[in-house]
Amino acid sequence: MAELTRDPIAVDRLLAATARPDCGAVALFLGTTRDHHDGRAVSALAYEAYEPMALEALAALERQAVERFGIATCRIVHRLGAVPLSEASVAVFVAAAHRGPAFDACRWAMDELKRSVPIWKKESYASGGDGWVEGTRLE
Amino acid sequence: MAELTRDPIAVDRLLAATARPDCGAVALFLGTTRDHHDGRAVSALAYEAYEPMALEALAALERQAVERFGIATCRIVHRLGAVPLSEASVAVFVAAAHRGPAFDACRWAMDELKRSVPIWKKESYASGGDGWVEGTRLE
Amino acid sequence: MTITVLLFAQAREGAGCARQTLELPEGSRVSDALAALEHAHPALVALRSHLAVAVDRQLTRPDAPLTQGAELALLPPVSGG
Amino acid sequence: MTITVLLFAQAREGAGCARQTLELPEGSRVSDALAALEHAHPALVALRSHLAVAVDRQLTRPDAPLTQGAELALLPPVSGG
Repeated sequence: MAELTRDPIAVDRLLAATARPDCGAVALFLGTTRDHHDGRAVSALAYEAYEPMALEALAALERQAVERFGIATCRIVHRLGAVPLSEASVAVFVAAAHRGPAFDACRWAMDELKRSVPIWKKESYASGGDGWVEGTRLE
Repeated sequence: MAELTRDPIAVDRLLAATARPDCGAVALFLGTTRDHHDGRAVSALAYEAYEPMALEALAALERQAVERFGIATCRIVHRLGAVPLSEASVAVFVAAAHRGPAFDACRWAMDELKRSVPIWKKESYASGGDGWVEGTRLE
Repeated sequence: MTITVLLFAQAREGAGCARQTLELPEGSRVSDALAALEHAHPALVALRSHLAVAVDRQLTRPDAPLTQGAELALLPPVSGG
Repeated sequence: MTITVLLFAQAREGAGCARQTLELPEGSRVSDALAALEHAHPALVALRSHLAVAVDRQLTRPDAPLTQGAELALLPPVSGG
């Protein structure tokens, strides 16, 4: 179940929900907010989304990851609004029988997420000002 | 800091310790105990280790992962003793500036762990009896 | 017909609004809506080549027809993750 | 000389003990210790070709010399993870 949230991502709860007794592998990726980007000090980050379309796109990625890699489950959570530095802005959870497909699916889902989901990131700079992060045109 | 523990792996605490404000990516792999193996129903798992040598080997993997992949941190925790089904027997945490090296390092560390660390897994079968899992000769 | 327009990120900031309704003649296409929006919000012109457009949450080409009540979204290059 | 032997997993179960001390003549090598252990615990013979051996936590070859107080470990194929 794809999820958009304005609260901190509840990694522990979601990991527990991802683990399954028939699976030997859980891969998790967390994208965390960084204090620098392209050489500039970043003081804050915020995300906005076209929420219903983003949710549909994330749910489609979850389904495609299961079909493509033969994994048991894929679950994606993206945070919206202000995200403090070092906190997770996105989490991809994958459970699978074996670790190879778990890693492959987790990585694929993150790569796809960055180019196919209507979410936008804005950085505020320590030196003042802010800017939208250069992105990828939806296709 | 590599760790061997007889308690459940404290994933949340370790994730928090792994995240760094200069890193945008955290990859985590959890090996979880499965309820079947080679077609047999498994009712319980237990691990034993040559503890001081295993700790040295895990610490060496952490250092090598940092050097090989240019990541910020790698932290490996392996559980010993009885591990209930669905719980994590091993966890590899990686933080890096970018996700590619984070995934690569996490996967490499798990692959190496399976063949270079003196830890042994014993399965108990639902149908009775038990057995050591076929492993890899140390070299 | 009346359609709803949703604007995000740079498009929202450039236009100074996140959501507006637009009255268009029957038979209008996506490109007609974009032209009307650029007329109302000249800041959108510079963004045009970067925008993707969705109608009712589906990515759409400029020559796609619009219908009464459609939800048109202007989507700058995405940067989630 | 006296060395300490640690046995793990199948080696521990085959020998029926996890740790024992072994008295060996001066100049003994790893292979001599293994022969003495197999003599005391015949179940170890079947494992021999599968075992790795460490002396003081370093993987070692059978012809390596032993010294007083060494810690010799019998390591069946590993299966962590």
